[in-house]
This record gives sequence, structure tokens and C-alpha cells, in this order.
Amino acid sequence: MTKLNVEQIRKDFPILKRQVEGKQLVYLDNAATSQKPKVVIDALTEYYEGYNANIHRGIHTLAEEATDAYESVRETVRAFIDAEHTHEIIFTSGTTEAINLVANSWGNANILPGDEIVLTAMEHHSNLIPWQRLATERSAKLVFIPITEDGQLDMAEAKKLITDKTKIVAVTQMSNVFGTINPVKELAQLAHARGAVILVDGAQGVPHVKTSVRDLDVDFLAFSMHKMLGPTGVGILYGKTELLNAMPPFQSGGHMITTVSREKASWAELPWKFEAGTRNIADVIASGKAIEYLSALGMENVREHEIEITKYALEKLSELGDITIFGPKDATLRGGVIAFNVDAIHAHDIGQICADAAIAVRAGHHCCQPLMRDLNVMGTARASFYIYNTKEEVDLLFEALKEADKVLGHVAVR
Amino acid sequence: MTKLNVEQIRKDFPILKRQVEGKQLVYLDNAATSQKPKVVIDALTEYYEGYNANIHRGIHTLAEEATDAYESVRETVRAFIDAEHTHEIIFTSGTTEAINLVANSWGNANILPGDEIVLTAMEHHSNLIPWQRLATERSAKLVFIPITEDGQLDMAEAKKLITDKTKIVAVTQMSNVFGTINPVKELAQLAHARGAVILVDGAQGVPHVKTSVRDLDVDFLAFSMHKMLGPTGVGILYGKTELLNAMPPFQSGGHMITTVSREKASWAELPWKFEAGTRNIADVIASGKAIEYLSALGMENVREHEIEITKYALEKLSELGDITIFGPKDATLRGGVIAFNVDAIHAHDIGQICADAAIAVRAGHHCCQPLMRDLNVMGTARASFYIYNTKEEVDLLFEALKEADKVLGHVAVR
Amino acid sequence: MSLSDDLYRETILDHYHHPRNHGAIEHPTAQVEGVNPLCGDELTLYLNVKDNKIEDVKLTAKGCSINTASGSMMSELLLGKSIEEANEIVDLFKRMMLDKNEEVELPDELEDLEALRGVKKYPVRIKCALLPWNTMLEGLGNTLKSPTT
Amino acid sequence: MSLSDDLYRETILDHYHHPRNHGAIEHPTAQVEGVNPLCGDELTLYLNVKDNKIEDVKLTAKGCSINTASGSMMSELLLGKSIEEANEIVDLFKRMMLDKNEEVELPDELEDLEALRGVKKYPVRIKCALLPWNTMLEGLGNTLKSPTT
Ligand SMILES: Cc1ncc(COP(=O)(O)O)c(C=O)c1O
Ligand SMILES: Cc1ncc(COP(=O)(O)O)c(C=O)c1O
Repeated sequence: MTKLNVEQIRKDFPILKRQVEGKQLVYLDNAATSQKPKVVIDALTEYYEGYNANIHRGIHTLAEEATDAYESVRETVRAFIDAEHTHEIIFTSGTTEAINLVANSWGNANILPGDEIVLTAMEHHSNLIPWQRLATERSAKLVFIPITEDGQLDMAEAKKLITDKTKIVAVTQMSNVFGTINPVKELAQLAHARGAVILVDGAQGVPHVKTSVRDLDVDFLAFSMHKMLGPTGVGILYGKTELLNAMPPFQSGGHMITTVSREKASWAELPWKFEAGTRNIADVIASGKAIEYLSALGMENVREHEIEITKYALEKLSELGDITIFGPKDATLRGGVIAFNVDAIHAHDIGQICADAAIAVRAGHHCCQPLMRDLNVMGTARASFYIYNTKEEVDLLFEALKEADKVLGHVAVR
Repeated sequence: MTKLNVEQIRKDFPILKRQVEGKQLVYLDNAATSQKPKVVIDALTEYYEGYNANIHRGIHTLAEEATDAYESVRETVRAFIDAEHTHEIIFTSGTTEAINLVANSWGNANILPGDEIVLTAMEHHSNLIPWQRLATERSAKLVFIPITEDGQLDMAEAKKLITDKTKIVAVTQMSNVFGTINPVKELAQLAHARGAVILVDGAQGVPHVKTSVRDLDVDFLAFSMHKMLGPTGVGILYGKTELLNAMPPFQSGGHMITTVSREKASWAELPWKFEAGTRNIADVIASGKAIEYLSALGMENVREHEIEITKYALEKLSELGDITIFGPKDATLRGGVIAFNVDAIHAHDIGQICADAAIAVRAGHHCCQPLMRDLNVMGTARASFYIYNTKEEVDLLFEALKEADKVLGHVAVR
Repeated sequence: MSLSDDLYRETILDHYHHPRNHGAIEHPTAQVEGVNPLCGDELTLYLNVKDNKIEDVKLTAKGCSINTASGSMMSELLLGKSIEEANEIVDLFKRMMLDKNEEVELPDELEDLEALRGVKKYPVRIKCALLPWNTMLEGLGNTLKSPTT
Repeated sequence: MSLSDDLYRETILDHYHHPRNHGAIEHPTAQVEGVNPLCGDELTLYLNVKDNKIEDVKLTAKGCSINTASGSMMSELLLGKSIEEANEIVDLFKRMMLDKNEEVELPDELEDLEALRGVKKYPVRIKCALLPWNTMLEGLGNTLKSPTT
């Protein structure tokens, strides 16, 4: 057994008691969004029942309390990802907004015609489409690092593709399809050696792998709190001070200015320059509790648990003769995300049969249509694990897949 | 007494029981953010403890339930503002994002050098800076409708300033300083007569005044749920179908596409085209409860209550000889927002003395620096009311202001 | 009631495992592609309409069980029907699938389609069931526009 | 403890109502503007430094009570001090206001400044209290750069 006391952890998540049509919920859709422990849910109630107020500039007591609570989460996040400065932490509405912010603000200031933007073949739409639009607007070129047979980045190709023309490398820390954990530190070195910057999409990585922006030496890191025990509606953008300082604001409105006349405005200091309008105060405060919860468990222990359950699942599911599992075979090279297909059964049908067994898995293209095309599949089913998942749940998944294979399998592909 | 049962309503808001250093909280900072009834807070807990899941495309039960709950709020909002179609309701992170979306997406597609953007002298920074930036980028011109002595729009000037050069009129429905309710319907007619569109900043208006986008015939309406009993982190953009259809997406990422290749993507239908990435699912669902709560009270009754308390406050506060109250004298012309200064006392000092009496008011420029300059003040104090405020609370404010005047007043201006 | 007993019950599984009218028509009077971009399901419908009558219909589908079964049932029911009759049946089926109040009843001759009613519990999959039918509507429209080619 | 007894207690109110060294110096050795953009507070500081000594200091301020009182106290305490002494006092005061652990103690001669310690409960207003002192730092720096003009 690993160092996580999973039985104890499960008690902290009220939703895990949920029954679906009489059956105990088995939640294996964590790559889409994680469940939330009671401390996080309670933080919302405490805020709204105790000290809800708009932050910054308020002099009254509630406003002081709310401002304090909100701003202190910045420090919690800074410590969690080992950033140098608190002002390098920007609260956004999600990974997607964080990446849009960089593509828009940094991109428009730095990308010129002919420049190259290096992505990988396994990017989520959120780390692809903003760059497509930037490239189109500024006549830049997208370059894709290809992937190997077992879903890893082809680093030999990466070395060739990252050149003096490269202005930015934008890469996912962990694939939401393969589970592959990419060599971000090495990519950062390659980028920096060519004078390029690197943005890391940490939506899947940060919740599962201990992440130090200083050790990895990345310039931007984007991630979403809802995938790591936090509420919906909060994302984080980390950026290095010099880069953030040189960037114009993305959105504009209240609280991101110092002085405003009718014709022009000057921008506030970091981090407020990038936080226009009333923020998602309650959810940021609750996000702090999510990070504290994860830190108390220890990210090394989280990782160890996930390796163990992933290893078990890879072995168990392989017992189904008809299954295709994507991504690295070795659980230590990947996070707890397993995309698979059973026989020629449509992923939706697998999802549905699992749902009938109260097992939540995802089915579809996982916001990775280009990758699906490369893999020559219309979609896959996907099971993804987190701190509260057990081997018994993997066994239940296995049973449901056997059932699917029995009912729907062995069809001549039409 | 009005038709609102304020005593009953107060019981629905847990925070109103709060004591600040032994004194009963008096919350008069509603224009910054409102408090939340228990049904809204409980909706968050119910979601996270019962059916938290990422929406759209999910086949499992929780995902179906979450998608249903999220999408049904769109219909709730549609009905509340009397829009024609549900797909005209876009969920954003706030008024600020909603206006940035239009300034960016509609603006870049429609504003050419020499075009004019008509604003008013009383706009909030959120409905000013996005247009400043657009105007700068596209060499367009900002035109400001001036205000009269008592804080109303000078409509004679408006008629002259809205011309064939005007491409958009962007105006606040209610001033967050004066409380003035602007003649939006008339402005919409003026704009449309010149072939321009109109965007209404409803951040202050929609929470307090029954609003029908069809009756007003506005093209865009932006507002924030946190100012109308909802949680932080949710705004609404209403837009007419033809306009929204013709606009490119603002942010891009997951869920706002139909097909994506490496090089390009095609956009989903309305409303999803404008909702990139994982949405603020829990808070949107809770926002539905906030609107249901307001609808059950009846917006006419909300308005009636606010007129009554504003009338009372205008009279009561005027008893302080040294007070300057901004905005219309007639309570039926304004919402429940009263900005004022007492003697030459700095607004921060007023705010602080009120805070000592457990009274939450705001002090400063209220994100309206250009207006402050026009009024020749550094800032003002501001009390703002909502459905749970009472005349007794106005009396307490009055006492605190008397105290402030005694302790700090009568200073020669330096 | 679980899908294993309900959604995938016998009729559907039968049509899924043995889809009727599977294949292509070499010289169809109409040929239409249907796509459900959300899940990637694809389908090609071939029609042979002569003298206002559906003389032949064939389908090749790449989709889930619902999609395949729904297309198979449709082909069986519409073969031999007049364009007006076909339109009426499509219309009735679509109304059954989209109506929230369960007020649409099917005549006996369409009772196979009852098996698809269970899909309504799963909004995401209603589109899968409708894809063949919407594609058919397009095919019938094309046919009408050029009735003799 | 409420501000009426605490933050605004006697010393502060005294300095607010009767600010010391209020006004301008006609030919100062240094003149600096200070602004707190967040609340709009403005302040002009005039210094007359000769032979490394603050011979005269005057202030005109447009700000809140804290800002005014803080500037007034500062002017009283720094008048007649050497630049080094002044810098030390500014430094000590800033540390007192910014230190979270309440470890900074003030010597008896600066005891008036104790009155401002209460402001620390109100983070928004710490900036108001610091504005005159930060402006002074700038003034002393300017003076140092051109010590004989
Ligand atoms: C008139 C007006 N417009 C816009 C806003 C901005 O709203 P939000 O901060 O919720 O984006 C506000 C709120 O402060 C406002 O009062
Ligand atoms: C790898 C990856 N990047 C980006 C995202 C987008 O995150 P969000 O939807 O929270 O903005 C996701 C989540 O779906 C993801 O898995």
C-alpha cells in the first residue's frame, strides 16, 4: 500500500457516497474535473455566510477580510509551484483563459510574420486553437513535435524543430489522452538555448505531479483549480516577472489601472494588471484550501498512489484481449489517465455501459481532434484516477468492459 | 411599507447575522457586491456534494445532471431579461469580461479608422478602458455624452453626438455613482436610427430594475451575477442572434469548436462559440437560484422598496448640513446608490468611521476616475442599498456620519 | 432501469449486430453524407427514388450502436414508402425523440422504433439516434428537387 | 478597539487638525511630489538641507487624516536631524508599519509615532501613513545627490 490513506481520504469527499440508480458511484473522470473535499466546499459557505465583500480598496471590515483571504491564496499558490514572487501568480477563470491571455498579450507583442510556434501533436484544443489564431493573424507558422508509437514526444525531432525561428514552445506537461509526462525541463532548455520562451499547459500535470517552475525553468505555466480539488471557475497563470511586466493587459476594466482619464489609462502593477473587474473571490479562497489539502497529503504521495493504481489498471485492463490502450506501457512514465478502445465498440457505447454500472468514464475526442486523427480513431474511452480511487474500482471498470465486450463486441467493422 | 417583507428576507441571508467587533453588521456596499441568500449558497454545496462533473459530451450520469442544470440556467436568464432566444445568453466571468468580449470580437470586426464610439461621462472603467484600447488600436474616436448638474445624461447633446459616424453606443443602464437610471430605450433608438448598435452595461441596472432587452431593443447587455444575489465569477452577455453569429470567438479552447485540424478550427454554434474551456459550472447553477429568488420577489417590488429607502436616505442624510449628495434629487429617477461627501473629510476617513460602527460603505473613485475629475473630487463615500436594507440602517449611517463630522469635520481645506 | 436492459435491449442489439440495408447503391438518385461533429459519427445514405417511391435505400455508417440501429430501423421502415409517407414517418419519429412531455405515440407499424424511446434519457445521445433521419430528410429533399435523375 | 478610540485617538486628531510645518518653502533644496494613485492622495514636500542637516521642512497635503497626521509627525521629528539620522528614523518607521510580527520597537523620542501603529489593522491605509515618509526618502536622496545647491 502507498502512503495515502485512501479510506480516510474518501471520507473527506461527500460525493463519493453518491448512489446512481442504486449503485455506488465509481468516479473515474478525474481528468475532466476532480471531486472536492469538504474543506473546499465549506470554505465557500464560510465566505458567503461570514465575510463576502468585494476586494481591494474596501475599507470596511468584510472587505479587509475578503481581500486578505483572497491575496493570501496567491502566496499559497506561489509556494505550491515554487515560484519566486507572489506577484507572478495571476488568477484567471481557467487554464483556457490563462493560455488565451498569453497568446493574446505576449503573442501580439512578440510574434512576427515568419516566426515559428512549436507545439506538440498531443495538445489539448485549449493549447492549440489560441496559437492557431495567433499564427493566422500574424502570419506565423505552427510546428508540431511528433509522437512516438507509445505516445511519447519524439525528442530527437524536437531538437531539430526548435530553431532560431522558434519564438515560443507551448507544450502540455501531461497528455490528457496518453497520460504521458513530457520532459518539460529539457524542452525549456532547448527553447531557451534558441532564445525562445516556453509555456507549459499544466492542466493535467500540476494536479498530479510535484511541479517547481524554478526547477523546470519554464516561463509560463497554466493550470485549472477544478482539476485539483478546487471549485470551478479558477485557473492560474504563472509567468516570470520580466515577461509579465513587459506584456500589455489582456482584459481591461476596474482594478487593473492606476490612473484613468477619458482618453487613456495606465496599468496597475503585477499581478493586478492582469486581473480586470471583480474577481471570482469565493472560488479563489476555496482554491487555497484545495492546495492546502494536496500539500498536506504530499504531492510525492499523490504521485506514488497514482503510479500504483495506474500500473494495476494497465495490467488488469490488458486481460481483456480486445482492448487497445494508448500511451506508454510503463506507469512511471505516465499519469493516471488511460485512454482505450475495446474491440470496435464505439467509445460512446463503452461510456454508456459503464454509466449503467454507475462508473463515470469519458468518451470522445477529449478535445484532441488532431491527435485522434493521427491515431486513426474516432474517439476513445478514458478512465482517469485521483487520490480517492481504489483498485476495487478498477476491478468494477474491468467487469463493465467485459460486459460491453459481450453485448456489443465482435462486430465486423462497417 | 412596500410589498417586500424585509424582515422575512433578512432571515434568508445568513451573513446579516454577522457581528463586527460586537456590533451588528450594516451592509451598505451592495453596488460593489450583494450578499447571497441561503438557497444560492446551498446550491453550491448541493452541486459539489451531489453531481459535480464536467459538462457537455459527458455520457455518465453526473455529467448529464450537471449539463442539464447548467444549460437550464440559460433559459432562466433568457426569461429574466426577456430575450428572444436561449442561445443569445452567454456565460462569462463577469460584466468586465462580457464587455471585453464585445469590444474585442465585435469591435475588431466592425470598427474602422475614423469611426466613433459614443460613451458617457459616467462610465465605469469596465465600460471605458476596453473602448479606449479598441479606439487606439483602430484609430477610432471616443465621444462622451456629457452630464447635467444633477448627474443625468444631457440628452440634447446625445442627439447631436450620435451621428452617422457612430458605430456603437456603450452606456451604463444605471450609474454606480449617481444612481441615475439612463434612458436606454431612447438611446437605442438614436443609435439604431444612425445604423449604430448599442451595448448596455447592466452591472448596476439589471439587479435593481426590471429589464427587457426586447422592450429596450438593445443589441448587447452585460451584467454580473455577484451584484444580484449570485456567486462571484459569473457574468452574462446577452447579444442579438445576428450580431453574435457574425462575430468571431473571443477566447478559444475546448468545447467551442466543431472540428479541429492542426492548422485550423471551425466554431461551434451559439452560445458555445463564446464559451471556451471548462466553465464556472457550480456558480452558473447557483446563479439560476439567485434569479429565481429575485423573480419570486418580483422586480417591481424590488424597485419599489429601493425607491422608498433611497427617498428616505436622501432626506435623512440631507439633515447633515455639511453633506454633498451627488446625482438626481428625485428617488424615482435613480437606483439605491448614494455617493456623498461630508464637509471636507476625506472619503477614506468617512469609510473608516462607518466601519468602526460596523457599517460597510465604500470610499474612493468607484472605478470612475474621469467622472471624479469632472466633479472635482478626489473620491466620495457611497452607500448602496438592496432588498434586505432597512430605514433603521439608514439611521445608523446617519449617526456615524454625524460622528465623523464631529471628529474630523470643519477643517480648513489645505 | 439500466441501459443493458433498456437502451440496448433486444431490438437495438439485433439491428446493431445485423444492420439492415447495409451497403451502397451504385447509381443512386440521391447520396447524402451525415456527420455528427460532436462525436465524429459519420454516415452515407444512398437512395433510389422512382415515381415518388423509395425503391431502394442503403446505408454505410461509422458510429455507435444507437446510430447504427436507428439507421437500420429507418431503412427497413421507409423502403417502399412514398416520399410523403416517408416524410411523415421521419417527422413523427423526430417529434417523438424531441418532445419532452412524452405525448407522441407511434402507430403499430412503427412499433420497432419504441426501442429508441429509452435514448431520450440520455440527451447527449439523442443526436446519435437522429443522425440517420436528418440525413434522410436531406436525401428526400434532394430527390424532390431533381425527381427524374 | 474601535478606531474612534484608537486610530483617531488624540495624537492623530491633534496633528490632523493642526498639522505642523504646513505650507511651502520658497527656495527649497529639494521639492518632491508624492501620490497614492489608489486613493488619489497627493502631497508636496519641501526640504531645506544645509551642511547635511534638515534646516527646514514643509508639507502641503491633500489626503486623509492618517496621511496628514503622519506627515505632520514626520516633519516634527525630522526637523533639525542630519540626513543619516533622518534616514534611520524613516527606516525604523517603515519597518514598524510593514513588519507583521510586531517586533519593531520605537525609542522614546519617537513615541508619538506609536499612535500610527493602530493603522496596521487596516492594510488599505498603511499606504496612506507611509506616503509622506516615502516622499521624504525621495527628497533626502535628491538632496544627497546635490548637497550644496
Ligand atoms: C456600472 C458598472 N459597470 C461595470 C462593473 C464591472 O462589473 P464586474 O466587476 O462584476 O465585472 C461595475 C461593478 O463594479 C459597475 O458598477
Ligand atoms: C491538457 C489540458 N489542457 C487544457 C485543458 C483546459 O482546461 P480548462 O478547461 O480548465 O480551461 C484541459 C482540460 O480539459 C487539459 O486536459
